[in-house]
Amino acid sequence: MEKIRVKAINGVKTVYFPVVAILVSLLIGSVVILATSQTSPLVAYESLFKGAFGNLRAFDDTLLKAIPFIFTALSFAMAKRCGIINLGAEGQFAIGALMATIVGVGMPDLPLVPHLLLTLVAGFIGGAIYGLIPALLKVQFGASELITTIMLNYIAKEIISFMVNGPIMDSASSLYPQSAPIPGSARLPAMFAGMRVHWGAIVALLAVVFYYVYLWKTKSGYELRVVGLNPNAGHYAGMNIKRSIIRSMLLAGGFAGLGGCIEIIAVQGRLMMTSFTVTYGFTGIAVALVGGNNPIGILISGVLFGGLQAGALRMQMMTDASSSVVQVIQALVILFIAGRLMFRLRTGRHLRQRTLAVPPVAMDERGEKR
Amino acid sequence: MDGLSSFLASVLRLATPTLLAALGIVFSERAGIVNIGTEGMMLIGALSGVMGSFYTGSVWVGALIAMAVTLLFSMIFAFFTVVIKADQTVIGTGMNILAAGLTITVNRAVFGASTSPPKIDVFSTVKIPLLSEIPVIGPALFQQPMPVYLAFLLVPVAGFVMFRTNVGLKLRAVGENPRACDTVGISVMKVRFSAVLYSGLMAGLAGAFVSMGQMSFFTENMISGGGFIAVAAVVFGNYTPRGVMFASLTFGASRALMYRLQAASTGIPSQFALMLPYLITIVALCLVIRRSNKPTASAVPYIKE
Amino acid sequence: SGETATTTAEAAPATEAQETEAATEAATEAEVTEAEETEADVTEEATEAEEPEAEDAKPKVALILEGAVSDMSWNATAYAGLEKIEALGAETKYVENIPASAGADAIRTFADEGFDVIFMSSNSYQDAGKEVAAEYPDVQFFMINSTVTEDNVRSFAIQDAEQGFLMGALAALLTESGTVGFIGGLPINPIINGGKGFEQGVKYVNEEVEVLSENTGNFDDVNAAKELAKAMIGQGADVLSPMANQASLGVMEAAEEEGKKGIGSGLNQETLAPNAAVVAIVKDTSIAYEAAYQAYLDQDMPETILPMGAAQGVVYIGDYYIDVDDEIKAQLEEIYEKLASGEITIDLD
Amino acid sequence: MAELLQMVNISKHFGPVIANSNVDLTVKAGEVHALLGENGAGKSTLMNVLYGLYAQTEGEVYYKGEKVDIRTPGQAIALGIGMVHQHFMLIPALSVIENVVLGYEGNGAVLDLKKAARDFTEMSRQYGMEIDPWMRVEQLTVGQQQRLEILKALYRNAELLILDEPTAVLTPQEVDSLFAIIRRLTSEGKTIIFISHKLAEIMTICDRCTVLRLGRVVAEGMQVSEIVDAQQLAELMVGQAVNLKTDKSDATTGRTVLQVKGVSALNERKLEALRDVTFEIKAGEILGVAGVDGNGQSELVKCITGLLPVTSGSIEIEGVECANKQPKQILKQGVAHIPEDRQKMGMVSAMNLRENLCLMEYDHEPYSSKAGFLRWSWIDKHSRELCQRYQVRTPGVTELAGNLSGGNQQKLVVGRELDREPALLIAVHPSRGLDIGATKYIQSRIVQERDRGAAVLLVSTELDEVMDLSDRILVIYEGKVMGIIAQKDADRKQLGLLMAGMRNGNGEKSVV
Ligand SMILES: Nc1ncnc2c1ncn2[C@@H]1O[C@H](COP(=O)(O)OP(=O)(O)OP(=O)(O)O)[C@@H](O)[C@H]1O
Ligand SMILES: Nc1ncnc2c1ncn2[C@@H]1O[C@H](COP(=O)(O)OP(=O)(O)OP(=O)(O)O)[C@@H](O)[C@H]1O
Ligand SMILES: [Mg+2]
Ligand SMILES: [Mg+2]
Repeated sequence: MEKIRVKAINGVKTVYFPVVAILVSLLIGSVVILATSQTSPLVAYESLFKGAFGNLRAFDDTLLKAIPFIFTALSFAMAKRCGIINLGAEGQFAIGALMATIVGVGMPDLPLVPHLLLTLVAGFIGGAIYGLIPALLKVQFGASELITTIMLNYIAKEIISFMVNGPIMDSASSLYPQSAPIPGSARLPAMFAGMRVHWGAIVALLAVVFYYVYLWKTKSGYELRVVGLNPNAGHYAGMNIKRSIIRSMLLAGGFAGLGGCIEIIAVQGRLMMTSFTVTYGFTGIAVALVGGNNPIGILISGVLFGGLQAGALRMQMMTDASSSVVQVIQALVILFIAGRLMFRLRTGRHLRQRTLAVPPVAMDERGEKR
Repeated sequence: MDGLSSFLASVLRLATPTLLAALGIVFSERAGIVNIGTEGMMLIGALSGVMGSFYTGSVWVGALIAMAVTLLFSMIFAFFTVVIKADQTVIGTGMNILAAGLTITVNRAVFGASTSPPKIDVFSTVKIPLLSEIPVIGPALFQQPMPVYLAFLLVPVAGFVMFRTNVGLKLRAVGENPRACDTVGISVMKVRFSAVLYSGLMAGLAGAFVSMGQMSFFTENMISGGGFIAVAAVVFGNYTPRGVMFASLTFGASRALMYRLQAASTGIPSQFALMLPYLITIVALCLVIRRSNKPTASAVPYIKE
Repeated sequence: SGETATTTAEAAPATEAQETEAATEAATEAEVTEAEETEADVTEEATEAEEPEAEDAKPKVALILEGAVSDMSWNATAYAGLEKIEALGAETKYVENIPASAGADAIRTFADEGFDVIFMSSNSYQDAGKEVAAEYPDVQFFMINSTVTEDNVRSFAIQDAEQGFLMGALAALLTESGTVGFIGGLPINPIINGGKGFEQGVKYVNEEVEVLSENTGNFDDVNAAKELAKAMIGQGADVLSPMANQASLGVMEAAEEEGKKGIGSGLNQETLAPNAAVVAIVKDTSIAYEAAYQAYLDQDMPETILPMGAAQGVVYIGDYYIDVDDEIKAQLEEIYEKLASGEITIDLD
Repeated sequence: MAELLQMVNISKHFGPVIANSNVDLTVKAGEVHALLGENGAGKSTLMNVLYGLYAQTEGEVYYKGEKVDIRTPGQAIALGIGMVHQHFMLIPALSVIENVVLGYEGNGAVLDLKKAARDFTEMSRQYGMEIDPWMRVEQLTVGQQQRLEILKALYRNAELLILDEPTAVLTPQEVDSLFAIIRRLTSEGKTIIFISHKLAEIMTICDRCTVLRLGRVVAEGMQVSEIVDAQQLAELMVGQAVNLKTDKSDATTGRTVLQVKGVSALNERKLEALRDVTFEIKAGEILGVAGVDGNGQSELVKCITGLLPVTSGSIEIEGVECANKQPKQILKQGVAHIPEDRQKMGMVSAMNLRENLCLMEYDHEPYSSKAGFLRWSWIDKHSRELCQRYQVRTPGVTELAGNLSGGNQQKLVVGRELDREPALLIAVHPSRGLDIGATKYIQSRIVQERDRGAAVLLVSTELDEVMDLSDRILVIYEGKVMGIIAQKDADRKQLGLLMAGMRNGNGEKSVV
């Protein structure tokens, strides 16, 4: 009986907190809208919602935008599970995209399946190598990954800029700083006719499943989590801490790289100077953390952020709220979702203690039980 | 000014906003709060400083307003991270987006979207008598706007506060083991909250220096990564004010070097020159091997019971 | 129910415009009694209700921007173009900061909402635009700096290189030190072409003048532009030309502080650099937008890529902010004419 | 004597876990009041409620006759309540003196650490618990940290001092001096609440006691003098008869399992910690290591387990050279290790019991498959069994290890290690923080392991434990082996002298 009650409370809680959080952020956002535009907040929010989940096309869009976020979120989460703060998903994403472009454009004569696979692998490896660098610097020199990953993001941006302005610049059509288009044999097609969501969604789902199975079902993933939570205990249990760190960053970088690869071969079609104006990496961090670094959480929050992105676009287009106001509302949603536990004050004391005493780890347990 | 002198002057100019912001962050970091939101706070400081200077006609009043406004803004960060105990990285990221949106909205509302920026009072160069007469280093080091001197004078002060005072001890302890602090009657929340506010205050000043010391106007997203660099300077500087100063100078020097390499038209693609500061940082970080002062409870919210 | 609400929302801004007009009319008829006024209001409301239908007659024009309208350059002039189009009697709408990856969504949304003409302000949208255009044969698309021409797609090519050429020529005419500098922002197509034009412009005037040309890699970082400018001045440059959207301001400020000259690539920089700013060589894409729209109205659109440069009046020399030798002015004017007539061509390979 | 403290009807729930249920506790001024109970009975929880760390679910607290609502430790300190926590509340990165003055009301705005250090040194000398005030706490041994915790509370002049298992890692001498301190404090009118699992200590120092069982009071304010023996007390705590005997037959030794030859090593501070240590352990014997905490025991264990490099010498386990090998290789030789600091090393607090119980063996069958997958269903079943066998009190195997009571955490670690049927068992303070019943059980399990044929290295500051369990006793002083004595030849006095670095009982300090 008690179990059922707790389950019920937990169920209500998982829905209750984010919903209240979003409502409050929209409430505050409406003040901003009223102050800065002629649009009624209700109309603005309607377009926000419609743009995200209003109809099939909107939802299609939301899913499309969620895919890269899910990959970068997995990247952050994978490293975090091993105690590494990977702020470098941004750069790993870009390098993955670069590698995929090189393989995609560079071997145009391959048949579809091998070419596509090769391109995906290239994207993964590109990101993995770029994730390996901070890991090696950390275990060899003790260089804080917090800084090296940020620095590598800036470096990646310059690498991309250099590549599309030179070595891989598309010489066929014109001299724009962009690569040649990815040939059809290396492109991930849409899943359904008339929709844009592509097979990358399935790759993302598989990546999430891999993340879950690897961390909670395999020895190697278990090692990684132990090292992340208590390296002393890991050492004591005979685990190789350096190797765990390297492994986690290889996977983390690989996830991000795969995301970058898919964004290019399924959505953007070619690598451009401006391919990464969306902050895929940093949004991924928010997605991972809002999702509690756990697989289902990342999926849900990835879709939420995808929707936020899609809806924001529509809101900007359909109302006279400017893009900066839309930005403000997006920020408010992030703040309140991340701070959703504040609404616990309204619920029973019992609930409050549970949520406080057992923060994200409760989700781990749920993961294992299945 | 000869080449060396202008190089040194450029290093100081470039290092100052990083140093000012980092001198704030080093306190919040020591208290266990990673303030990724510095970028946004500096943006807020940059705009509110310009508005303050524009309406009052005094750059100093503008700077004070920038500090006050950013302090208020950082309260949001403090509230979410310290009171609500939400994840610091997410809140920081959210704050950056919020600040970008707010500053653009307000700037356009006040000054218009596409006009030339208004003329405002800015920090003027202050020559230090005698010292500025020294050849080479005189004009480089002692002909700078006030906030440059202020930033470097604050370094020993911050070091003293952090390592020699009761407040400093509490601060460092809270970042290491908040629970232990709780058991000796220290209010972890109060310490962390104030540390965040202080870092906001300094980020405000840093932002105001960018828009009114380095520049004389506000443009959208003008901080462009400066806040992240300041956070990096704190880690690179191993969480001490003195270290932060060296880190800021290293960053400043590598950027000044980069601009000179670019301007020298060496034929190297500009992208490689632009990578240089980041590469230098990474290499420097690898060469400096030492015990890290990173607080144990860094980024870990303190949840009682 | 969602659909209806949106329609109302779209109608709202237009209705307000109508209201202000009505208010002005009312003000001129000063002697209307209160009762009549109320009556007038009622009638007005009645007409308003019918307006959505009448509104359909107005062409709806949308603009998709990759950057912010406040960048004082590329996007700002595009936005100015949209305003000109509005003045031609169109209902307009714009979105800013749309990354390439969201281009397709933006285009589709506008097309679905019944826009008749959609402008894409960057070549980043080329692939997306081409793809989506095929789905909406009734919508007219204009792409800037692209190479696509289809039944319902026209492209025009902004001659950034001509702008750069003029800046370079003027810089070469003005320099005393024999070194001039060009500072670009993000190395995207317009900027790179501008840089190439600049170099050729300099050499056209004087083979001896040394050119320093670099990009800051970024349009936001004013300080980077300023420091780079200072470093160039350290290398001996005495005339600087920025092409870095809002970051250009940093270059002008550096020139002002160091007592050198700056040639603007956008208007309104004299307040910031009263002594340094010489003139703005303007690349006023708004003219291009307006011309394109006019061509659409006239249904006169040849199936070629429309160049938009000196010949079309898109690139022009602004008013001089400071005193410049008349001879130099004349020389520059001559070069301008030659560019417009095609006598001077710029090699972009 | 007046009643200083009254806790009335206190209940404390952690979600579904009821740690305290309608507990009453009355403490009189000037007494030493023992709080007793099995592991997980709710002692620490009750004290944390008193100290303002936990908010009680219900109940009231009266202090000096007045109702008080203590919500933060700050308020408790202001009332004159001090507490030494079961798990250290120290800041490893700071120096000893910084830890001492941290949060102290008497500090000036600018710290005068030199003066504070002088005062502190004088005080610690008085109490016979000297610690270098300038040392970083992370460099202290567990025992030194415990002393520091006590000194920290004394520095604040608490009137009511709560000591939550302060003696768990103290040497007998240190316990004696602690008792001297306690007596002095009570003579000064101060009041002590004393939590311990060691009956002898309670009998020696306490006036009255309150016994908790499963979160409820089973005996309130009972005179300690009324307690007949350990058996009675154990039964009171557990509620049924308990076997407190450790059966131990003579050792039948076999092959040499561990051979340590001429091992020297530096500690983490790069100071010489082990000097030319040589000994061996055969299968089927227990070698106890006696020594004052901090004389190289930790380093010895770390060297054998591969956690610390040796500078010279050899360590052979089962005939395989293991000096400076990876911990994993050493574990493969069949080494089990109960570490000195369970929270820092022995377990992962943020993982649940199941995950903690497979920490050492996760990488082979039956814990995981050849393909590299963990077998959770098997681990789950196995964990339940282990919890049952070692009486780990927990709501379930998916409870976080960090939420267990201190003693239960210890049982978790000990149970896991004992269950591995090792060739070499290294047990450091195995019964630290365990209640009487559990201690006896663990001790008999260690003996069982010996009888099964394991070689056992037992390190304990508890001289009784070493003397009871060991077949031979090695005395270590300043990293040097002072001598190895057979159990039957050992007497406390001689051991005590050796532990103090004196050979042959002639009071001469041996040269090391
Ligand atoms: N008054 C001060 N002003 C500026 N910096 C100071 C001051 N006091 C200490 N520092 C800096 O802070 C650092 C830490 O000081 P502290 O006295 O705590 O030494 P520590 O604990 O041994 O730390 P570390 O070994 O990392 O230097 C010193 O390395 C020094 O650079
Ligand atoms: N923060 C917490 N969250 C959940 N359960 C807890 C928490 N703290 C303690 N408990 C549970 O409360 C019960 C009482 O724990 P407590 O620490 O008070 O025991 P104890 O009597 O001090 O035992 P020991 O002698 O082993 O230290 C235990 O079952 C423990 O698992
Ligand atoms: Mg306890
Ligand atoms: Mg306990």
